Amino acid sequence: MIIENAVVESIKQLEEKTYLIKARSETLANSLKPGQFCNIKVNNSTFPLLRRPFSICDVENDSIFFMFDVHGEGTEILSRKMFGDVIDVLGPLGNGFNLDDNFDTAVIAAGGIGVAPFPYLIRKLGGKKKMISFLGGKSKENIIEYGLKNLSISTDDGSVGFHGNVIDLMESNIERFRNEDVKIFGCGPNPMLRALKDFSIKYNFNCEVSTECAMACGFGICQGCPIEKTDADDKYLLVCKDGPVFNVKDVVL
Amino acid sequence: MIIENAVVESIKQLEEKTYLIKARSETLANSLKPGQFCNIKVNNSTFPLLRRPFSICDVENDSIFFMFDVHGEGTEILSRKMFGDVIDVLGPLGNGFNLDDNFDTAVIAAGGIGVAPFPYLIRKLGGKKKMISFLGGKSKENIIEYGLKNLSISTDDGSVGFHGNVIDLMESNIERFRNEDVKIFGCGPNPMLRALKDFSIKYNFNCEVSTECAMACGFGICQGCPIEKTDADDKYLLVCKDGPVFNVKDVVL
Amino acid sequence: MSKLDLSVKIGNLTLKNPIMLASGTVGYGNEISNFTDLSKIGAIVTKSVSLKPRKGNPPQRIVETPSGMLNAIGLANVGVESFIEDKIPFLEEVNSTVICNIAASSIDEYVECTKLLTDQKVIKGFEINVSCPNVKEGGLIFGNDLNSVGRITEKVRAVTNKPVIIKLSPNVSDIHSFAEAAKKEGADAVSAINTLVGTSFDINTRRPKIFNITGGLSGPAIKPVALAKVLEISRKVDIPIIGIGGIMNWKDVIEFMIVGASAVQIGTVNFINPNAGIEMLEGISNYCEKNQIKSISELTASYQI
Amino acid sequence: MSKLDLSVKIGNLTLKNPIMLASGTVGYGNEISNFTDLSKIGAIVTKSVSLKPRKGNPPQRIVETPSGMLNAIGLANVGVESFIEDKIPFLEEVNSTVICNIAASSIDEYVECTKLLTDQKVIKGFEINVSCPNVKEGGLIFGNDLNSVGRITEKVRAVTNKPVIIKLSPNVSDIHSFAEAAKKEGADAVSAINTLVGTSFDINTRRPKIFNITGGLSGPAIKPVALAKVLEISRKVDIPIIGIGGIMNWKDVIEFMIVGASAVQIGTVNFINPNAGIEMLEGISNYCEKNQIKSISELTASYQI
Ligand SMILES: Cc1cc2nc3c(=O)[nH]c(=O)nc-3n(C[C@H](O)[C@H](O)[C@H](O)COP(=O)(O)OP(=O)(O)OC[C@H]3O[C@@H](n4cnc5c(N)ncnc54)[C@H](O)[C@@H]3O)c2cc1C
Ligand SMILES: Cc1cc2nc3c(=O)[nH]c(=O)nc-3n(C[C@H](O)[C@H](O)[C@H](O)COP(=O)(O)OP(=O)(O)OC[C@H]3O[C@@H](n4cnc5c(N)ncnc54)[C@H](O)[C@@H]3O)c2cc1C
Ligand SMILES: Cc1cc2nc3c(=O)[nH]c(=O)nc-3n(C[C@H](O)[C@H](O)[C@H](O)COP(=O)(O)O)c2cc1C
Ligand SMILES: Cc1cc2nc3c(=O)[nH]c(=O)nc-3n(C[C@H](O)[C@H](O)[C@H](O)COP(=O)(O)O)c2cc1C
Ligand code: FES
Ligand code: FES
Repeated sequence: MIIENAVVESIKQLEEKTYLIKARSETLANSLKPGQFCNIKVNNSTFPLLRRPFSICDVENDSIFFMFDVHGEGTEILSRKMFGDVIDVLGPLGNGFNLDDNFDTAVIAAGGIGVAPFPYLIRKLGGKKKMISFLGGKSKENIIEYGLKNLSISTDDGSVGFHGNVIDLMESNIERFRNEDVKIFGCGPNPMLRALKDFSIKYNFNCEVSTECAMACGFGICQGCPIEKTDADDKYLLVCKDGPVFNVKDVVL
Repeated sequence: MIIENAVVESIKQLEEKTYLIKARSETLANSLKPGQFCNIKVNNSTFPLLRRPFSICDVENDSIFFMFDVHGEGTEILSRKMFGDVIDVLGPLGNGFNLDDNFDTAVIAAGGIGVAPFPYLIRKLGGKKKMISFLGGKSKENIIEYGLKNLSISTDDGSVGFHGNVIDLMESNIERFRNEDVKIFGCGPNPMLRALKDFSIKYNFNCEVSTECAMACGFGICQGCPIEKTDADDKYLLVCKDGPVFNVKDVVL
Repeated sequence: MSKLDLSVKIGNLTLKNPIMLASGTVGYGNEISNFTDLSKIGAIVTKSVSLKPRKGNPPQRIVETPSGMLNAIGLANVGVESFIEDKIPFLEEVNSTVICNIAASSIDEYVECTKLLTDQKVIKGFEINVSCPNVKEGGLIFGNDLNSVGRITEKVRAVTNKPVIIKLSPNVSDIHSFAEAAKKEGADAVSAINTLVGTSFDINTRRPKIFNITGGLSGPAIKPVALAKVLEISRKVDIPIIGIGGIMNWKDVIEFMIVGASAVQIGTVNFINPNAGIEMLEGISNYCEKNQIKSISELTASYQI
Repeated sequence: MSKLDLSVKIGNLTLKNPIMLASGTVGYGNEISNFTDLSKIGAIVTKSVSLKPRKGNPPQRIVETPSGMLNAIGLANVGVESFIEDKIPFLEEVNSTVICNIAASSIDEYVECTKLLTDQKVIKGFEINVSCPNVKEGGLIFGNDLNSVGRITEKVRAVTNKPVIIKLSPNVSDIHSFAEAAKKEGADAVSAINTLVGTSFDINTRRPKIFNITGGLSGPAIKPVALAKVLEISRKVDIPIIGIGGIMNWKDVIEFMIVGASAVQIGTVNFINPNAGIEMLEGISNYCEKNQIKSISELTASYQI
């Protein structure tokens, strides 16, 4: 874990509220796993006070990509960074996806900005595994196809792709992967993750999800990010340290 | 008094820490007097919380100029504004210099960034009065000649101009204006203003100075900016409303 | 959808909307009326008025802090007499609902002030400042003492029929007891909170940045504390609360009402945007419409705990 | 110029420098040691340890506020036994000066914990947390009650020869009385301040953003309040003070020492820059050199009022 001053190489507005930032960060870029995240200080003022957590979206040589939605003031400031600006990045954080399991087909299930961690995952699995991606969003402008492969889309309002949520979309495509050695990788809002858990239990798929919650530190010193364990209630797991990626069987979503 | 969104037309770095910003602000630009100031919100966050007061440096058609030193976080943020950015300006504030007095020669006495209000004063007096300017600073990089006329310079370290402070410089030039109908206009740090007051009393010059102090509102509602009156001690004057320009005889500097 | 009712009741005082301008942050209305329409705001609370004029503290009186500011004005004000002569006519002219805030250094002075002012038509109620952190006498000596708050309420209550609001100090561990004491002695409402005691020093001179050594902390920095104090009173005492502390936008107004406020006061934000109060009205109206709220007062203490 | 002495004394405890890492903001040292050299910091104060392990509060536990944050962790910790077995070995290995912070829901539990830990070599002193705002029992019921603070100090004092530091609640009107009580019962020092009670609500759900309803406010927002509390104690009680609250950089450290602190603790800043403490050492050293200060302890209570 280190703190590195990453230098912005490019920033692109992918959709109305969605940005992709590429920043040169040699040491970090060479030590990241898909599913891990970094904690970014968007300026050096006391407001916003805390760092902001973002998944590793992709890595290319010595550069890291972050994909983010403008949500509040922190991400708003980030979206105004320009070429050459320096951003203060702390990472790598968390455990990342486990890619050593036995599986032939990676099924990606993403909701909205939950696509963020998958371009890097797909890059890492490239050539080794078969890949199918499902992406759901509220509406057209929440569908960010960047870096995804073999993609099916759903929107709540039907403005593009399947009309419905992403889990229904997966159900309706179930025959494409039902009989394969599948591992599902999910990321998105909590209600979606809960539905994904039910779905994967129903079909007995191995499934890991990247979870989100409010964080103060991101690396285990504040105890601010508890998540309930399935099998024991004497203590919580920490999303930042024990996660953010969990097997759906291990945690109460 | 209004609040106007001024649009940055240019920003120039005049010296290491000194910037000149030009912003289009139609309504304000057409209602300003030399010596008045505006109160600027440098961003729309809660940090920095308060507006920052700046003298009107100059006015050109529908645009206002502000000249400022980077001092803390507020001015730092201001210095990073770019062409097209919008800045939130409240003004015009305060009373400005009184130009209706009887005088033939305007003597300007400025210390450091205290030059800020004078380009506009000089523009307004142009052609009507004789002008002599004295400008002192700690060192070379604190000497901003922008907009000044008929200028003599002093620096504390002697790196440029007269070696000494600006009042000494004026003393040594006293014969140039001693026998004229003089009005002195001063602006600079408090110790300089105190010395200027002594100087003008000694030679019996009419002298107005633009003062500075911490302000919360800038227009008379917080009572945060008291200044002692010379002739009565039952109440304070307010720098923002009754000043910032005072005749040196009226206030305790 | 039927028209939204923004009016609120504080005891038998009805305000056209829940947004009031806080004492000490709008003077007596003159200057701020350049920026905002005082007839449209719920109420204006005057700068604390004392029996005699007060010069206030020497400079420096204010200092900025992270997301907040300290002030030690020291109750600089024109005194009752000049308030009546020079200030009230303007307030009448602009047709604003006026709450007169009173400060004093003795119980008698509170009573005397209230008596002198109670017949002024434009004054619709009194806010009794027992919680100024910046004066030697009065101020927190009263505000942090349960007994004094009770006594002051009782005596002021006896000399006016107009609504009496007690403005509470947050610098105590059990603000609800103070609200309880005010209620018991006949207060119509309490205001919470006044500023928190704080300080700031210059590390080069090692002197306090404000002449008075300590000052009162206001602004968004204190909002979480203010909300907790309002909630504490709301859960324990049945008295209307006017929520104050760090309100910057319409969302903050709603948040204060949810935790228990019947109305709110905005202070520091006036220095930054002197029309903020009026602008908040639009935001709260939209919120109510979106949430099918017919009367804003439904929000008061509507917390889900 | 002779070498600058950064060491400070707190009672009979000597620290190599005045910067300590605050309880609850560095766990038991493991994770933060990835970023900072624990052997170089004045001291590390452990997360509050209680007799039995505590699960802590359900999520959500934290929320950001303007220049601050609220937390309601609820004293989640491993308990004394696991602390001794699993955490102490690491702290010994990295050669850090350890102050063990103890939390409890009864006076007996404080005593029991201290007894079990007093023989641990690596522990150089105890900080007694009587001021956690986030637990039902213990916490502020003790911390806001003068009598309890006295009793707890007395009882803990009786079972250890190591320095005893009482960590005070700021949620009171007269913190100096609590410092006085701690002193009278034999405390070596007081820490000031713990967090201020605050809250934050979601205006759409009308629910508190944190499960525990209220939380403790920390960060730069509270610095002015913390400074005022330290100054208050410093002017009225003769006891070493450890200053805490919103320290973000070396200037804040100096400011706390000037108003009366013998040492300081840094909390929230560790989440943002986990090497902040070490970085502050350079700043305070330069300041001392520039101001011809030979021993940093000269700064303590050097205010010019
Ligand atoms: C492990 C992890 C990975 C993430 N990866 C991404 C990503 O790749 N792309 C992306 O767009 N977003 C991601 N998020 C969410 C992102 O961190 C928030 O959108 C961001 O912090 C919002 O900051 P703000 O200042 O714009 O919003 P504000 O609402 O102003 O933030 C206020 C506070 O709430 C916290 N907060 C707000 N929303 C969230 C959230 N959803 N999760 C956690 N904390 C939140 C902020 O950190 C801050 O402390 C991730 C969150 C976590 C925990
Ligand atoms: C009437 C008036 C006119 C001014 N005109 C100019 C000008 O034309 N050019 C220029 O460079 N500066 C001018 N100043 C000073 C300028 O306002 C401050 O330098 C600026 O506010 C510093 O803000 P900051 O955030 O960079 O510094 P910080 O030190 O971070 O500010 C902290 C707080 O202190 C206040 N403050 C700091 N320095 C001063 C100061 N010297 N006077 C008043 N308040 C201060 C700030 O407003 C803020 O509230 C003027 C001040 C006044 C009162
Ligand atoms: C500069 C200033 C002066 C104040 N003067 C008074 C006063 O005279 N009487 C009073 O009751 N409160 C006074 N207050 C307190 C405010 O009315 C209000 O309670 C406090 O500022 C918190 O609200 P805010 O965070 O919205 O500013 C003053 C506050 C400020 C900032
Ligand atoms: C997340 C968090 C957890 C904390 N846990 C404890 C604790 O267990 N025991 C304790 O005495 N103080 C605890 N504190 C209080 C801090 O030690 C410190 O007193 C407070 O945060 C103020 O300092 P700061 O503004 O530098 O953070 C905690 C603070 C935070 C932010
Ligand atoms: S965010 Fe601090 S422990 Fe997880
Ligand atoms: S700055 Fe507010 S009255 Fe002058």
